[in-house]
Amino acid sequence: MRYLPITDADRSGMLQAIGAPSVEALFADVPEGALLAEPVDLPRHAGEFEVERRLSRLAARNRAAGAGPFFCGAGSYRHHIPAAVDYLIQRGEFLTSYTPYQPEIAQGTLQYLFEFQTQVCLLTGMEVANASMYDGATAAAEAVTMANRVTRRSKAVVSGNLHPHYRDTAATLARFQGFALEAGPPMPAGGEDLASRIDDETSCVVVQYPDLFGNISDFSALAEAAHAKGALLVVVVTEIVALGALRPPGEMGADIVAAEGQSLGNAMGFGGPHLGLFAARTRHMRQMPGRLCGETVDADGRRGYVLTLATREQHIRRERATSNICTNSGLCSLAFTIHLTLLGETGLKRLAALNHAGAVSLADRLGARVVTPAFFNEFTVRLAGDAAGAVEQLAGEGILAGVPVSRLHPGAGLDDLLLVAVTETTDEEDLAALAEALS
Amino acid sequence: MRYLPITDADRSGMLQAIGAPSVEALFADVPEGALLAEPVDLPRHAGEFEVERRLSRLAARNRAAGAGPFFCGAGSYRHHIPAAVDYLIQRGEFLTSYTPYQPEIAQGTLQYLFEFQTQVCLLTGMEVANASMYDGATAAAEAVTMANRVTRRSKAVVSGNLHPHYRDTAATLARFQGFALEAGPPMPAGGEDLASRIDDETSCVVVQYPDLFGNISDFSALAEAAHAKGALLVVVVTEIVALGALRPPGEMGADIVAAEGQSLGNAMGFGGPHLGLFAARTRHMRQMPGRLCGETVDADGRRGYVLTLATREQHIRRERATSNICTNSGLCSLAFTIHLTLLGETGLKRLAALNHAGAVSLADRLGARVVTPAFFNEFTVRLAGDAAGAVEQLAGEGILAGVPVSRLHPGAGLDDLLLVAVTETTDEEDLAALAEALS
Amino acid sequence: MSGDFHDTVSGDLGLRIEEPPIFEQDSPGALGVDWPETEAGADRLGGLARSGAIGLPSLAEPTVVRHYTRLSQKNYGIDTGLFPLGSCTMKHNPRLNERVARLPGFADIHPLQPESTVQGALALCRELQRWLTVLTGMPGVALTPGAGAHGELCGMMAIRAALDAGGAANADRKRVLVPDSAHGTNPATAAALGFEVVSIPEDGRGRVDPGRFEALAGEGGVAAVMLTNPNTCGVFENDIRRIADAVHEAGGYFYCDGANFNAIVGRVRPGDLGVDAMHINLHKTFSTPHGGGGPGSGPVVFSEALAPFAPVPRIVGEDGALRLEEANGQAFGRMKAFHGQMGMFVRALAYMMSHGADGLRQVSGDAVLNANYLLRKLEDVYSAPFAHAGPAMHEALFDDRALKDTGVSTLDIAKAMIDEGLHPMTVYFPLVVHGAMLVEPTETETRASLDRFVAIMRGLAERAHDGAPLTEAPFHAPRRRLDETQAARKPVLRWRGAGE
Amino acid sequence: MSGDFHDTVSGDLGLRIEEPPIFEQDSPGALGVDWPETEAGADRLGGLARSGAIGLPSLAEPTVVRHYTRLSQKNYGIDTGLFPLGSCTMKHNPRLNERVARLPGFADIHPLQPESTVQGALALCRELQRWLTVLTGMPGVALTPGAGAHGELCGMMAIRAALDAGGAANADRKRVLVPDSAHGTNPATAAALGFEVVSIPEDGRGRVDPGRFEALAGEGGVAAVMLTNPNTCGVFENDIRRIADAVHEAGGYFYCDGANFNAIVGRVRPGDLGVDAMHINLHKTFSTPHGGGGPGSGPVVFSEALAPFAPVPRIVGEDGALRLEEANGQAFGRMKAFHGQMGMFVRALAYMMSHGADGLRQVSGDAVLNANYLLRKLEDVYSAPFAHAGPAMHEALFDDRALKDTGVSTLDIAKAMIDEGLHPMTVYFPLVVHGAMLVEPTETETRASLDRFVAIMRGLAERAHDGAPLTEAPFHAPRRRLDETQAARKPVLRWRGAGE
Ligand SMILES: Cc1ncc(COP(=O)(O)O)c(C=O)c1O
Ligand SMILES: Cc1ncc(COP(=O)(O)O)c(C=O)c1O
Repeated sequence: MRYLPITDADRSGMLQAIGAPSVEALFADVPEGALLAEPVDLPRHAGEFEVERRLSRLAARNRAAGAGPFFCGAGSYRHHIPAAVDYLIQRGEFLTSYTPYQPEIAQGTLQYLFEFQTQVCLLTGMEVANASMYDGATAAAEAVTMANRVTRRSKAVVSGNLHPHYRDTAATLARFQGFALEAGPPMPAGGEDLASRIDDETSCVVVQYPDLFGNISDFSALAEAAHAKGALLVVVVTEIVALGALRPPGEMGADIVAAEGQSLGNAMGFGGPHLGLFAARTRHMRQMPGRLCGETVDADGRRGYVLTLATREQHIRRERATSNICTNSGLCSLAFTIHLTLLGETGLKRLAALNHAGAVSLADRLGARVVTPAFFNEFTVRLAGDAAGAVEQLAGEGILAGVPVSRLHPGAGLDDLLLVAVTETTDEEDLAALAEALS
Repeated sequence: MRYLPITDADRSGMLQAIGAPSVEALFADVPEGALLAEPVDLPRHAGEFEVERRLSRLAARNRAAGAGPFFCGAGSYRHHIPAAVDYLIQRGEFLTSYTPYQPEIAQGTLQYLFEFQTQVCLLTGMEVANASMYDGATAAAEAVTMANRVTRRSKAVVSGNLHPHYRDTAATLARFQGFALEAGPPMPAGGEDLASRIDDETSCVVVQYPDLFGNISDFSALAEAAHAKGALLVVVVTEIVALGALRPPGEMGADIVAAEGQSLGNAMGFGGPHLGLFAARTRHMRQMPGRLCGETVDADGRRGYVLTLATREQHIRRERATSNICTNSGLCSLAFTIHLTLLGETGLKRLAALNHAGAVSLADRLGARVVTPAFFNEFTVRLAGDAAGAVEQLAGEGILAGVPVSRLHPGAGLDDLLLVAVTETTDEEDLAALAEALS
Repeated sequence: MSGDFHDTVSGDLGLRIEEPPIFEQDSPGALGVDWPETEAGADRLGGLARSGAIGLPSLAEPTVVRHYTRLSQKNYGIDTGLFPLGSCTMKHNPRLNERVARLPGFADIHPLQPESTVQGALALCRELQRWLTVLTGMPGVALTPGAGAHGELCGMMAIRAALDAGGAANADRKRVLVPDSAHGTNPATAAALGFEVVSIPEDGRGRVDPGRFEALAGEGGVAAVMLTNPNTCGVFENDIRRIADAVHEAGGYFYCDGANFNAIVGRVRPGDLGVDAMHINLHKTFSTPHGGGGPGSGPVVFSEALAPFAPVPRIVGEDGALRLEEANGQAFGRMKAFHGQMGMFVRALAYMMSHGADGLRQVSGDAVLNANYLLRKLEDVYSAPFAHAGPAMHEALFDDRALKDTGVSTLDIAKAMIDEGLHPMTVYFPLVVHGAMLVEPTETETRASLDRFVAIMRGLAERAHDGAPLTEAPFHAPRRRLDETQAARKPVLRWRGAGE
Repeated sequence: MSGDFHDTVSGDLGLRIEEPPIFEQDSPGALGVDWPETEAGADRLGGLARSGAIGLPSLAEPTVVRHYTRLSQKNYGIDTGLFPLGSCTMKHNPRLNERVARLPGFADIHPLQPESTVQGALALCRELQRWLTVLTGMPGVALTPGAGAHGELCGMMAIRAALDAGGAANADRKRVLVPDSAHGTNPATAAALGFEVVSIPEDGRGRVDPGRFEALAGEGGVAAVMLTNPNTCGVFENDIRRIADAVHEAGGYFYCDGANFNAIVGRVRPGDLGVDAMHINLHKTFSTPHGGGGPGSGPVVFSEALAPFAPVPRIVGEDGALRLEEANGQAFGRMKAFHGQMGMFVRALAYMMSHGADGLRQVSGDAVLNANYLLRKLEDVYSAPFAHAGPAMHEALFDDRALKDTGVSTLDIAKAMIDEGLHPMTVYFPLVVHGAMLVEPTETETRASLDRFVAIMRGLAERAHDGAPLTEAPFHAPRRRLDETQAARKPVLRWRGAGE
């Protein structure tokens, strides 16, 4: 088998060297009867050509977004990824390395993490960022538990316009950690009053920016209201490209930003792996979850980087850790960092402007059916009938028209709403096709 | 523009530093009127997404071999290339390096060339191999000119079953170098008498193994006949995988082997870049064309590699060089070497056996219509009518049925002959489809 | 001119080139991508347009490619050499898997596309579940967890949910028994879910003493045991059935940390040993790349008892009409935004199909053989605390007793290994062993590579005894030892300006 | 223990790891691919089956991946750093081009598929021809040549064919005038085709003296001039029109070596200067990767006069019904098995489309600016023989006069640059300059990179004058200086056995 270099001759020589009669003998500690004498009932090994052929056939049974007009968003976005990104992240020295616990031979990983943390701070307007979480939803859930720790309170007030999967991820943790999570009903056109729901028990208010329906709102007043009650403001971002065009949450008084970073450098990939971004204020640094990379010097006085403040983490602090996270989204953060470095200041702004312009162009065509007053690259459209049905039908015609709200809020009476996202990969023909199809 | 890092600010600062008023001023030596004031009439720059989209559309107008049953050969073969090959050759340290003229920082290139040369020797049964030529056809042409130099004669006797494109490539050189090239007529079922055409003027006999029609023959007697007259035997191989199953030319007395190495590690790519292999006897080493990599030691006595015997080459010997070749097929030879290293002794033999078994299986189905008595993975089939027409029609049905002989030998009265090649990528269904289609 | 000819003008040394952060290479006006400027038009940003600079640096593509290429060259990966990081299973990462994961039919699909348009993806998930089920002998599989620790959360939540479903009496079941040798994620997970962590001391054989365990379990209030098997001391818990029985008898569940599944894959099914839930690190046993820290994937397999509590989304229905079930009354909840680490599923399945049942069996056999080979070849120079207690599994555990009088510590050996072209093993874990060195060669090393490792390790031991300055190592890496104390005392976690 | 703590047990140094040839890693029984064994059956090999071992080593995939990864780490590429190899145009190689070249519609098609199934490929070739035609102002394009030297053959064969077509009187036209400064391929090409090479001496300004040229051309029997422009001394032949006229007047043709087209692309059309044939190294000007020595691609553009003689195959017909013309009465013949380096065409076209007419103009402008910048910043410490003779084009040429009394040669400077993390420039070429150093930064370097280069080069000059041991450099590369004499005296061109 091509991945297994030990030959029969090696095996017998090594067994002899260690004085063992057989490989099976090394499994002597396995209880009676539990050691299988034969291979399990699964296919035998297969060559590369065969495996690729079989998997390609499975892949061919999916409709790739690139095959036609495509408008899905709601937490995962189709952006163009420069070829250099994919080449660089596949370099074995990055791809096949481990968490940089031996910094002397992991400066490559550590330095990009340092760059990544800085970029996340710049984008979000925050002071400190960690080296990534699994995805936006788990980052948001961790933000709530962090707020609980910081405030020593245990009630989170959650916007009804937070992505329901994010809400559920946090609610699941709430159930088992025993804190309260109060989520409001969805309000597709915005206008939610969250400030009034904050009280002295509230650890944090969680809002999304842009929200599930695409709305963008200024949370400065909400931040003040929260802070007045000693609560934190957690801002969730599911489309990080938006921050190339929008005021950053840090400028609005956010205490924690939990975001999905997939849009930069990472494919949609059916929803994973994605990239959780986590940024906060320096004063709460020691309550943050996840890894942090810091600058230092080596024995010769040269600048270098290490993982630091590990006393927050499970491998040092164990049951008193700020989170149990260990493996994070390392390589996805590298992809993010390279993509954002390629974009740079101007590139990101242009990219964001293109996204917005495309969405505006579509909204202009759809006119009054657009429910969302202000938006970035995604908004909500009210259809005449059932959105899920319309999406299914259009899929048959080769158009992936977006995400029906009912898929995320089933039974909430929002079945006629459709979320449509436009990115730089959507062209004029695509826009025309959707406008036509929805008319 | 994304590839051009000099900014406007850089430009003006640098112009100032060198005391030039403008970039245009640096072109002062261009004659009056020849310096264009405006960009030429071509499209303006385009982003990556746009370029990829446009080229993908062109690509989509070609029928990829992987899209259905495929049987083309005749000098370019579809083999499976392990994923590791394509990853490794894209590593920037290989891809973006130059000819290893600075050996201290090119040991990577040099060592694989040394491995490559050794592998080519082993496969062909020859004593010395160079670091590659452009393709099999140019290698064959260079073999003839080398034979002319070695023998100080100027007439090449060429098999009628040599690939006509190879023959023409050599004939073109013959025309301009002023030597004779006598090619016989094609003999699809083999049985050519070449020995009788060798005389005291003959510098070499050129044969192909397997030949254009797929025939394999023992050239030992021919080699003896050639040597008896002081001529060399040049053996051309267009399907290098064949040498995993067949007696190597070196064992039959070949003096030079000129081969196409594309089959290992390299895509068909519409015919290029391919990989010319060139192997010979040590006694003729100094008459070889192309680069040679040799082993040596460094100032600390450690083993290392350099380009050597450069006094044969154009950059040293100029008009007295053995060839004018400079850039060769470096990265293709790396792909070849990695693929062959992955295959190893057993893998190559199994691969060759699979190819042959597939071809035999197809030949068994086609029965008496097969013209070629002994073959490796390609043979000639006699159709009831015009092969080119049949191929065109089957292409419409999604089967690329092979290469009609008339494409290579137009007007030679061989219009009913079809060359079909079978490799490890051809499966049972493909074989059945072709057998059915041709019946 | 410097008197030392090793010195260079630039400070760079041949192919070892220093590379400053991107922020110090800012070249305003340079572009690394070519998106056109948008025609000015009315925006619909509701007055929330960003004003002012973000502060991102501008670099052209060539500069960026060179930058990250150079950074990569300061890293050590499996592709560089032996990476014997115990508990991490740093095995070969096949490139085939990278290729298939990038097929547009897998990479370029959206998690919320109509299910009718992703039947191949759902079928792939099903197929992965089938392989995991057969290999573990456990009927349920939750695919969503993002990594091992996330899998632990998933498993322990299912246990909590099952306990809660068992009635109000179970509300007091809060004790989770965890061996001292456990990975930090185990106690961290249990604590994060409100469990009380009860530690089980190591028994001198690197294992849990079954009698002791029964006593602890008998003290009541037991929710679960979290046990790694093969365990982090590198041995198989031979009393695992007694332990399983004891925890079940006590009304609790058996969570197995499957990080070390590589030692037994294809040979032992955890389901046959009484396990109720186990996460599988696809990024260990099934070779999805570690990627410098992630992403991973941590599917959890469940026993019949726990399977009903698995989180949503779940894949239901028949091939060709597969669906995602997003809500289920018994499901304990949701772990993540979407359906899991699809990119890792493709890679792991490609790995499994490549090996097949026969190859996977060889994986565990060779992994265990290699570890035992190293153990026996080194135990005379590095003390091996549990070498007496039966064969090792896929790791060889050493400690620093043998170095006692040399002044050389486990850390020093690790750093000296760096100079030798090796990646160090896992050090100071498990905590139950002083100066632990946990060596996991994996099955993808050649015997020649193992022999080289042995020769180097023996040489380093000898040098340690000879007084070589190993405490100053490494000398030859891109950096000498880094000052971790300074990093933690005055944290600099982002770039602030040139020339600090 | 060795007294030198820089020494290691293994001999490896951190990330610098020695790697023996594959033949010394043979492990019989190991497999790197999994092809099944074929069922025994009658073969149809006509008794010519290979008997006995081929002698290839057996390695598993992990070993192979590591081997070539490590080899790559001993190389310097453009991705590593500045690669100022004069005459070679080592510019950035965009990854986009690698991606599109691998589209199955380009990579997985056969050269002899029915033309109806490759219309996109043929259209791409046409499009490439269009770009080359517009950029050069020359109407004909032969795509087949495999590299620059092959293009030279192509161009010179076309010239010979045109001369021959001009009548029997031309049979005596055998003289090809070639400047002394020409690249070796020029005289080698001419000689290979039976031409007589007549050398044109350099005129003290790094150029051809037009009067001298006219005299040479007037001596009769002239077939052609082969001129590189911008030339290999790094300057533009400002009398190019007089030269063209003179050769035409003499009844010969003007072959231009287009290796340096990067200096003028988008700004000057060789067709406007009287050129009859010119090869274009797609692997220089149009950035297809050099790949450690190849493959390249050397299309040739032709004037009206020569275009009819272009080789087959040619692309004819209209879009949608494009065809390959494989025979043509006027064509001088065939160069290669198939239609050219398609993989390189795709890359080059992607490069051209990415830059556009505006970007290509910037390419030449910045390339020339960068070279002049280096020339001016270094001419006080490295002598620059033609710095007085007008602006440089895209290369800055220095010589070793300024090092005369230091004992340090051009070669030593080159080797010292290796220690500094730079790739050396082209050395000892062109031959007309003693100890030539031909520096071509290309347009894809930042100003910071150029400034770093300047600082290092100035530092090295200073060290040379201070007596630093540059003659022993490099110290920090994977190897010290290699013994080329031994290599040539006792050639070892293939692996013969372990431990020599
Ligand atoms: C024994 C053990 N358990 C759990 C984990 C956590 O797994 P992950 O890093 O995938 O979250 C690890 C990872 O190193 C481990 O070694
Ligand atoms: C001036 C000049 N002419 C011709 C050539 C030959 O080109 P190629 O190497 O592509 O054959 C070169 C290559 O270095 C060159 O620099």
